[in-house]
Amino acid sequence: MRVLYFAWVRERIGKAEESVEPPASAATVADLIAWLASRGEEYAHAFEKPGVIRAAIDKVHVKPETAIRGAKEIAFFPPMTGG
Amino acid sequence: MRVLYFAWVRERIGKAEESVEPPASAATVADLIAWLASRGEEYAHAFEKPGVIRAAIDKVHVKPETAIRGAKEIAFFPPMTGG
Amino acid sequence: MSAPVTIRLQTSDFDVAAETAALTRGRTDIGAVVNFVGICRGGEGEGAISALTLEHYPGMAEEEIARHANEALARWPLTGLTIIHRYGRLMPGENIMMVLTASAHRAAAFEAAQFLMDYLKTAAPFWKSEERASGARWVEATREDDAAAARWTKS
Amino acid sequence: MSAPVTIRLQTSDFDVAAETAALTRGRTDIGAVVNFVGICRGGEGEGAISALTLEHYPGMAEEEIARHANEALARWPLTGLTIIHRYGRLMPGENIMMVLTASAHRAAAFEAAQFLMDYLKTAAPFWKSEERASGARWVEATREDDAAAARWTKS
Repeated sequence: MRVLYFAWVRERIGKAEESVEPPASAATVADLIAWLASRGEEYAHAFEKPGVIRAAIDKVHVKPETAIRGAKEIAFFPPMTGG
Repeated sequence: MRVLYFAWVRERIGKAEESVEPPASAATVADLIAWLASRGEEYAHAFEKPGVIRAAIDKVHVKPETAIRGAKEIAFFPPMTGG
Repeated sequence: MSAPVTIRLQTSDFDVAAETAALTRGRTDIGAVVNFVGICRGGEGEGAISALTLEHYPGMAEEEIARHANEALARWPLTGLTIIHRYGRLMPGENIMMVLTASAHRAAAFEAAQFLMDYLKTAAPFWKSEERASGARWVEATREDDAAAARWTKS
Repeated sequence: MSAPVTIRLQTSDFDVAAETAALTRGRTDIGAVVNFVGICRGGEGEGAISALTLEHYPGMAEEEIARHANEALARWPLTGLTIIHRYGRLMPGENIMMVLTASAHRAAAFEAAQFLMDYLKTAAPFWKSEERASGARWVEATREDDAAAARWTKS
């Protein structure tokens, strides 16, 4: 599964993307965030406030409770500030 | 007193402006309209529906009940359609 | 900084890009610019408009627009605004008028532009006559425009 | 007639006049064009911004904006719309993005432009980082922007 990071999530983790193999128990976006946060200090820092992290599966906004099964690309980022 | 006419008020009366000497009994804008309407067929036609006629005294919108005393220039016109 | 106000009534066309540049040049306190351009529509078939003639009350039009420009400056934190209104005979597709508002933030720029447009549509001393195959006819004021203008007087 | 939609993400600046001409050329069914331009503000003193960097999610940004452009076309009788958003590093005074909407009537053009702006501010995958003397800082989303976006989902 390809995971992308943007803005300060990317800066804190120190990379823009990577491939990960989460355990089968990581069923939802929230589960995946919890698993990623356990992978090291930089991840724990990036995901220290899971409530502010937004996610997209295959380029569509999703909620924390959305299932990740079948996802090719999951992106994590702070609230958007375009315009 | 200088009187100006615009749009279809001007077209119906057949002139853009004129000087008039209304009687002292014409105290308000509505009185002046009634007096103008009595001056001939073209005026009667222009002012046949006094309720739709708008007026300005010295370039400021006024109401039918506004006094005309002291006015230098009174304009009559249909509802505005700029923009 | 100052909030320049430009108001022009003219027969010739205008250049939105030049007006925008004049309003924003050398400033870094502007975050939002809103521009509205009103264009002469043509329509199709028998009812097609072949030309539009705009009549105005010289002197009063400038004064009235200036009063409303000042009201917009008082109501919203604008960094400047420009209003240009043409008069005379225009063809379908030609620009009729424009409003340009600038502010630090977009809500002020959008609201002020809408306020000025609603005003210009209902209370600025301009009148439009449309030419069709059947003849010329004065455009009537619409209830929608009156309702749009009324929203700014509610508290 | 068709309602062309143009969406571009680019590092270079844009030309509002050229985009407006492209949207209106050869048509006589357009009565109103609304343009919004977002500009990089600088501010003053110690908190002055020296540069703004815009990051975006390539692919998703285009798709998301296209979805909202189509929603605008479905909600308002537009004759066309253009959205251009820059990314990369910009200086104060530089253009960030623009929305251009065209319609027969002004209410549709104004409302669609505001809808698209509220969307772009809150849900399009862009992020801004501001550089100051004190360092770079990511811009936080504002409650005002969320509230502005929420008004379009009320019935």
